[in-house]
Formats: sequence, C-alpha cells, structure tokens
Amino acid sequence: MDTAFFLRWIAVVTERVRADRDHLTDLDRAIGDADHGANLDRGFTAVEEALAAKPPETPADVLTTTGTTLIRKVGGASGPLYGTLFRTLGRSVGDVPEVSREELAEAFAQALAAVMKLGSAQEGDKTMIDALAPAVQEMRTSFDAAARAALDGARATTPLRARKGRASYLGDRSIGHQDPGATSMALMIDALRAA
Amino acid sequence: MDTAFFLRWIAVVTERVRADRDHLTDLDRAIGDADHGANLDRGFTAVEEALAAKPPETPADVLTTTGTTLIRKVGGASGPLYGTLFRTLGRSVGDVPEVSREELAEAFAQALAAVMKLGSAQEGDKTMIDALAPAVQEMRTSFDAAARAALDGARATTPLRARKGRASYLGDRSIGHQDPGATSMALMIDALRAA
Amino acid sequence: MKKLINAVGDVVPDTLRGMAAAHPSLRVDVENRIVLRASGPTSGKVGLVSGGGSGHEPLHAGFVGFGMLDAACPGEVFTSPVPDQMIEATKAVDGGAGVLHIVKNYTGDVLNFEMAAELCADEGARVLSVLVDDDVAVRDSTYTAGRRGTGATVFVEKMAGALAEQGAPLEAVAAMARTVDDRSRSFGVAFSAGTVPAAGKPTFDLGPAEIELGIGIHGEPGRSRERFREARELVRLAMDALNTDLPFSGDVLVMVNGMGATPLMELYVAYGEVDAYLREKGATATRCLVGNYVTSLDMAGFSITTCLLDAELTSLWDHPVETPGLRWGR
Amino acid sequence: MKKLINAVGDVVPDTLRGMAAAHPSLRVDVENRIVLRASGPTSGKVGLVSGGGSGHEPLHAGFVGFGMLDAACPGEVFTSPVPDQMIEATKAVDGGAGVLHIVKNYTGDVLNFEMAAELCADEGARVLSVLVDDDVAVRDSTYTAGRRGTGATVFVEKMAGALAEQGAPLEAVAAMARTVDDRSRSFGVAFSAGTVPAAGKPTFDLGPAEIELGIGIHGEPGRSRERFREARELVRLAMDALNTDLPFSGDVLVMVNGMGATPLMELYVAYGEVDAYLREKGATATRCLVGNYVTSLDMAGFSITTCLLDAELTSLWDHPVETPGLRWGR
Ligand SMILES: Nc1ncnc2c1ncn2[C@@H]1O[C@H](COP(=O)(O)OP(=O)(O)O)[C@@H](O)[C@H]1O
Ligand SMILES: Nc1ncnc2c1ncn2[C@@H]1O[C@H](COP(=O)(O)OP(=O)(O)O)[C@@H](O)[C@H]1O
Ligand SMILES: [Mg+2]
Ligand SMILES: [Mg+2]
Ligand SMILES: [Mg+2]
Ligand SMILES: [Mg+2]
Repeated sequence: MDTAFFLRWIAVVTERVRADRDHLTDLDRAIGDADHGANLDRGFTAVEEALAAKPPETPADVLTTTGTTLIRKVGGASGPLYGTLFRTLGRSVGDVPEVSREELAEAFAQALAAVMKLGSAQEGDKTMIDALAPAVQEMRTSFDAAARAALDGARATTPLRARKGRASYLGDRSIGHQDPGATSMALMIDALRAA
Repeated sequence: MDTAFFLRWIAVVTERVRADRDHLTDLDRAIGDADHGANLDRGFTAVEEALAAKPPETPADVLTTTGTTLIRKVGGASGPLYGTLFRTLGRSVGDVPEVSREELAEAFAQALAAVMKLGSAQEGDKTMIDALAPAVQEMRTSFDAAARAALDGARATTPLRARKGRASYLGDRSIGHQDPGATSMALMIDALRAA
Repeated sequence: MKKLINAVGDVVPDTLRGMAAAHPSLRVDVENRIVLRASGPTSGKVGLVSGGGSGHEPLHAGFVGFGMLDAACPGEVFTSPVPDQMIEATKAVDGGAGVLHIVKNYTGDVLNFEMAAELCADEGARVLSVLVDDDVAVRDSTYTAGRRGTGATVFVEKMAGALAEQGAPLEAVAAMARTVDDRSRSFGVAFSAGTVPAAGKPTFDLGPAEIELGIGIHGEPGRSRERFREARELVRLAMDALNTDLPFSGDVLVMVNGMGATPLMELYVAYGEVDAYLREKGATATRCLVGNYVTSLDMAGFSITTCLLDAELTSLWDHPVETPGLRWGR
Repeated sequence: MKKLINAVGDVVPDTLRGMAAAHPSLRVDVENRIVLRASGPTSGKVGLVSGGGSGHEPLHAGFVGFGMLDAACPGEVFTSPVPDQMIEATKAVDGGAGVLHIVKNYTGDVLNFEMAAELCADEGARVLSVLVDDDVAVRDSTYTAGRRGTGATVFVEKMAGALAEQGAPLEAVAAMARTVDDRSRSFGVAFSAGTVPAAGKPTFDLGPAEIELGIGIHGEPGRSRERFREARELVRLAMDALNTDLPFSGDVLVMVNGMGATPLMELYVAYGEVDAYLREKGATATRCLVGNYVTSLDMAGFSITTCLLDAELTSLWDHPVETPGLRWGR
C-alpha cells in the first residue's frame, strides 16, 4: 500500500465522517455532550486542508500529518486519542514508500497500545478501544475481517456500562446506547476496505 | 344602604375577583404583564382581613378601609386607581349610617373624576374608565342599568387601541383584546346588584 | 412550570431573605420589603430611592450600596411596589439633604411613587422625582403612557449615585439623573417570554423562528413579531432604532443586557456587533457592561442601552461603586 | 434554535471578538483562541493558565486578570481546547517563576493539557498541573473517569491566583490549588438542557415535571431523572450530598451558581435555603457568590459549590481581584 492508498483512506474517512456527522453527534447526545460528530468533522476537514496544502510523500507522512492535525484541531477526548492513533501508525510504518498489510497490522497493534496507555482504558470500558482492539486482532487476516470485527465491537458497546470518558458519569444510564467513539472507530477501520 | 350592604358588596367583589382571578390575569397576559388577577386578589384578600380585624361602623368606614388597603397592598397601576376610587367614594358619602342610591351615584361621579385625574385617562383610552364612566351615567337609574352599562363598556374596549397603561406600548397590537381593568371594573359594579 | 422557588406566593420574601443572607452590606426588611444599606443613612448626603416590580434582579436591590442607591423597594413580580414601602424607605435614607426618587416610567410605578412623594412631602420631607424613560420602541406621545423605563435605570442610578456620594445637593443630583436619562436610549428583543410564577405560564408564545421586537421588561409583547435573524442583523436593527432617535457620536457607554435566559457567550457576540456598529458611525464605545443587569425573569433575549458620555459622565461612571450587582474601585 | 449568534461555526471567535472589544484589560488572540492579561506576564510571578470548552462563560476567559488567571484557552463549545493553545498561553504568561495549569477533570481536558505540559517541559518550561474534581454526583473510583471539575474551578482560580499574585513559588501555588480543590464540593441540578449551537437541539429533553440530578456542565444528563420539587427540597438534596461527602463545619464559602437560564431571583431563593441548611449543621456561610459563574449555555438549573474555609483561605478569597467576571478591592 503506497502513499496514494493512505491518502484515499483518509479521504474516505473524511467523507464518511461528514456524512455521519449528525449520527455521531446524536450518539454523543445520548451519553455525552453532543459534539463527537462536530469534533471529528472539524478535525478531518483540517486534515484534508493540511494534506492538500503540503502533499505528503510517504505513507508515514500521511499518517503523521493526520495525527498531528487531529491533535491540533479536534480537542475533546477524541482529539488526543485519534491523534495519537494516527501518529503512532505513522511512526510505526517508518520512512518507506510502501507498507504491507502485515506491517500495517503491526503498526495498528502499537497504535492500540498507545491509545490504551494514553486514555488508560481497557476493552469493555465502552470506548473506541472496543472497536479498535478486535479489529487489530483481525487485521492480519484481512481488512474485511477487521472491519467486521470493529463493527461488531462497536455494536457490542450498547449493553455496556461506561467506565471511561464522559459517558462514565452516567453510571447505569450509559447502558443501552452505542458508544460514539467506538462507532467512529469502526467507520475508520471499515474505510480501509474502500481505500 | 347601610354598613352591612357595603360589607356585602365588598365581600361579593372579593369572592368574584377570586373566582375570576385567572381570567383577569389571562386578559392581562394578552396586552399587559399577566398580573391583574393576582394583583386584585391579593388586594381584596387584604381588604377582607382588614375589615375583619376592625369591623367598620359606617359605610364610609368600609369604603375608606377598602381604598386604603388597596393602595397599601396592590401596587401596579390598578392599586392606586382602585384605591382612589374607593377612598373617594368613602370621602363623598360622608360620616352617615345610611346612603341613598342618589348619594352613592354622586359619590361615584366624584370617584370617576378622581380616578380620571390620577391616571389622566379619558373614555376611549381602553382602561377601567371605559366601564366606570358609562356606569356612573346609569347609576341614578338603577344598579341593573349601571351594571349593564359597565359590562357593555368593558366589552366595547375590545376594538380600541390602548392609549394609557401598559397596553399602550403595544400600539395597534392592543386592538382585539378586552381590557383587564375595564373587565374588573364591570365586575365590581355588577356586584352592587348582588349586595 | 419548573422554578427554583418554594410557594408561588413566597417568591419575593424568599428572594429578600436570600439577599439578606448573601449580602451583609444590605439591611433587608423582609416583611416591609425594603432594602437599605446596612451602614444606615449618610448624613448630609442626598438619599437615592428606587423600586419597581420584582423579577428584574439585580435591579434594583442589587444596586443598593456605596456609590449607587440608598434604598430599593421591590414589589411583587412585575408589579410596582406600594406607597408604604417608598415612604418607609424615604424616611430611612434621609440624611438631611433630601431624597431623590428614581422612577421607571410605568403607570403603576409613577402613580405609586407619586402618592408616596406627596405623603412624604406632607410630613415635611424634601423629595424630588425623576422619571426614567429610555425605551425607543414606544413612541412618546399623548397617545401612549410615554416611553418605558428600562436599561437606562442602571446608568441613572450609577451616575446620580456617584454625584450624591460626592456631596452634591438634591437639585444637582436630580438634574444629573435627568441628564443621564436624556442621553440614554434602549431597545429590547425577545426570543421567548418569561413565566410569572403566579401566572404559571409564559406571558406570550413564540414560534421556533419568531421573535418579538421592542419589548419591555415585564413580559409584555413587543411592538411587532418578526422572523428570527442572526446576531449581526438583530443588533443592527436595535442600533438603528437608537441611532435614529438620538444619533451616536463621541464616547458612548453601552450595556448589552441579557433578559435572564441568554448565555453570556451570546451577549458577547452581540457586544462585538455593537462595537463594530458604533465604529461605523464614528462613535466609540468607551465604557460598557455585558451581562444580566435588568432582567425579565427567564425571558430569552437581550436589550441594548446606550448613553452619550461627556467627561463628567465618564468620571461619574468610573467613580467607585460597591453593590451586589456592580462593583469597582473598592 | 434561536440563538444570538451569527454563523454556528463562528460562535467562539465572535465571542472572543466581543470580549476583546468589551475588556481593554484583556489581550485576546482571536485566531489562536488565547485570552491574556493586556499587561503581559508579571515578572517573577507564577503564571496561571486554565481552559476548557466554551459555553461556560464567564469561566474561564472572564477570570483572566489581576488576582486570578494569566491566560485562558477557550475550546469549541463544550469541547476541550487543543494543546497548541495551551502551549502558546504557557509561553506567553511565563514570568520566570513557572506556570500552573488548572485543569478540570474531564478526559478531554486532561489529555490535551497533559500533551501540552509535556511539550512545554520538553522546551524547558517549568509547568505543574492541578486537577479540579469537585462534583460529588460522580463516584470517584476506578470505574469512572473520576469526579468532574465544575464550580470549584472558580474557587481554585481565585485563591491560587491570589497566592500567585502575592509572589508565592510554583509549588506553593500548586499546593494551594490542591487544598482548595480538596476542601470543595459541588452538586448540580438541571430543569432543562442547553442547546449546543452546532447540534441545534437540546442535549436532552425533560418533561414538564422532570429534573436531572447530578448534572455536569456540558449538557450531559445527570445520574438520575426525578420529579420536580420546591427549592427547599432541591437545596436540601444537594446539600445532603455535599455534607455526606465532606461534612460542613466552621466557615464555608458558598457559590449558588446559575447554569445560564435561571433568574437571579431564584438563585437568591436557593441561597436563602443554603444559608439555613448550614446554620442547621452548625456551620456558617461567611463568604458567597450568587449568580452565573460556571454556566452550561442556556441550561436552566443551578449548582451549589462549597469550600471549607480557614483563615488563610478566607484572606486569599478576600484578596483584591480585577477580572471581567469577578472584581473587588480595586
Ligand atoms: N479514556 C478513554 N479512552 C479511550 N477512548 C475514550 C476515552 N474517553 C473517551 N473516549 C472516547 O471518546 C469518545 C467521545 O469523544 P468526543 O465526544 O469527541 O469527546 P468529549 O467526550 O471530550 O466530548 C467516547 O465515545 C469514547 O469512545
Ligand atoms: N392611566 C390609567 N388610567 C386608568 N386606568 C388605567 C390606567 N393605566 C392602566 N389602567 C388600568 O389598569 C389595568 C391594569 O392593571 P394591573 O395589571 O393591575 O396593573 P399593571 O399594568 O401595573 O400591571 C389596565 O387594564 C387598565 O384598565
Ligand atoms: Mg463529546
Ligand atoms: Mg398588569
Ligand atoms: Mg404589573
Ligand atoms: Mg466535548
């Protein structure tokens, strides 16, 4: 997978975030503060501009610019978390023109660890980790399998009681709602298939 | 008409103000500030207490206590206006045990003048004067005639454009609503028939 | 109706009890509904008394203190107080230099203060009254009760209060109050009506894209109902109305006032537009207040009040003030 | 949605433009979203930086000035600011004595401030952080993100700000901030949700007799939905929650805070009940704030924050402060 692939991936994510913006915000209205869709849309719009302003030359360039821009523009919980995800992916794939699926899978494993460390969240805490962790497991098999795992993981957050982030303030009232961050994470993994 | 008559009159007014409280407030909501019913109810409740606390000995006593209490307790535009009405009635009938309908009619004429002077309102300004003035005209004929004239006068305020009081701020938007003060004034005149 | 109150009939005394507990600088007579400075009347100083319906907090009780009022008389919600309150207050603040009644122009306030002033004069007190009538939404003519008193009340109380604190005689304080009123204009816009506790429902209903232009502070509807617009346009509309009535020039004191349920954030957005408008007209906002000063219960909306300043007015505005609602310089 | 704004996307810069115009004491970098004292960094003084989502005005930008913050970093509405803002602010206020970050405990605020502090430290700046986490509605355990930071932020910013102004070193200022947080507790109640401009509708819907207990300041629902009650009961409920967590005794600083759409009148009614409750427990409200200090857009409701005072804290509270949102002593 070359630079163009990663650019397409980010483009698809940007487009889908824009399309799902209100849906993500609605999910966040139920158990958060009604801004997750707006946050990501603002972030990826800035990413789009950053990538257009200075066309990246390597896959790592795409990923690092994406991560740094998200950190600089999103704010909220998801900004540093998604920012760290993409920056770690960038750092892991290294300064090469092409990345294999195995290499990307390894980079995702490192990114998962970084995000879990930053947010000190575990699987089952009803966060984006619940979509990311199962996807990382399947990434070596295929993007299709990873996407399915992420979507299943996101859906499986519904019955959970949140233990991290804003939703945790709700206690038992967080039960019965799908986590917005897990939902957007599944969207991102799923976008790999369309890239 | 003796002291008991005037006590009955005030008692009927008190009772009807209480019953019509929300209606009067609703009229005031449309073209005022939604307190006319509350104002009069508060006032006549205080009048009831004042009359019970120190039973009056003459008609003038009933009327003056009523007027003074209204001034002390109602506030708003209607407090000083109704207060002045009853105080002027009291002053006019004088220190006698019985008052004839002619004497009361004369007292009402003086009260009308006092209220018009205080509020510098004319007939047709869409105020309580529009019920009081025609009633005063008919008072010498009969209470029935006076009551009819007051009710007609109150109803006739609906198409008028207010020129005094809060409703005047609305300009043309005051048209189409019956004036709350004219409505309560008609209620008071009408109560003479039941006293 | 979800209001943070106990019984509907206890709103005013409960509010006064809360104010008394919160502000040791005030002496609050809950039963007679009079709010005074705890320090008592200042000998040789003109006493300033104002009052009006409750529901406009911090006006008036929140402006009792050094450099502003000596007493406030709060009536029932949106209902003028009664003469007894004003008479007691006038007696309590008379430091020998006479007392000024600052009266917002509403029939009820005017009539009740008039009765009180007459009775005080009968008892030998020296009382002058000034009417505040700054609301340009009401045409001042023989066909209305005259312009309403709204936001300029804060300016009048502040600047007349400063002059009184500096030892000026009653006539001079009254003249200054009139000058401030003459130079001040207001215009208000409502996005939703407030709810009078005793009435239990909003004083008017607005659709999701409707607003009321030219509202007062008692929940009465405005002069016209129009479609909702963005802040820039609404501010321009209000400022045009003020500017038509009394063209802006030189230094201007501006208050962007929330009616009770408008976030401070939005008031700042509006203030930015006011500032830009004045620049366009070659005037300068040299002093301002942005916040909730003359409210109308939980009405959403705002009002803009302006006052054309000169050096004297500016220095009276800057004079120290120490009240629950306005404080600087000490 | 009727909001006094221009475009939904311009709310934060428009607010900052308005603040800049209104307060010459502030230097506002609208583009980078940083609010500083116009006077620049005070040499030898510890710099205080705070920040968080917008929509809580006057928090935080309204507390920049003598005796409180040196800088505020406003994020999007209800969204934590980004590290760039905090890094710039930290550089701008560093007077050589180090910088304290005052961070409300929300995952977003914590993560973004953490990243900023690391990057500042990399560049050689001396930065300490304190977390404000006063909201007793959230159980502080490994199963939550910990207690939220709400009303106590005002107390922390005020008292740590006073100590910094007096020339105390960074460690002492940080320790004081932690002490104030340790002694402070909050509880909030919503009558209606606010509307985030970008979302266009309220964050939750409540029936005519429903309230949310234990809300935060971001429009998130509370811990439970209950039936509406009178002020006395609601205050008792909130005060019981505070008292259970940290029993009241001695002198208490109290803030009765409106969430944005609650009339001041009602906040005074509530304050009266708070004062009575404390007396019952043998404690005394010796200092207080009643008004809108930590708002949640146009949410209707209130929060109560208390802090157990001692002589030192009282004197830090009384220390002069001159900010748009809080001012006394100068
Ligand atoms: N500690 C955490 N670790 C991992 N993910 C988290 C954590 N806290 C929150 N999240 C994720 O962030 C999402 C919320 O993001 P967003 O709404 O953009 O930020 P905020 O909560 O600051 O408003 C949640 O749905 C959750 O998936
Ligand atoms: N200048 C006036 N002269 C006579 N009646 C008046 C005048 N102004 C107002 N009113 C009467 O008072 C009524 C309103 O009374 P009320 O609602 O109790 O007082 P407020 O207007 O102060 O709220 C009006 O409906 C009108 O009939
Ligand atoms: Mg969110
Ligand atoms: Mg009325
Ligand atoms: Mg009234
Ligand atoms: Mg957020």
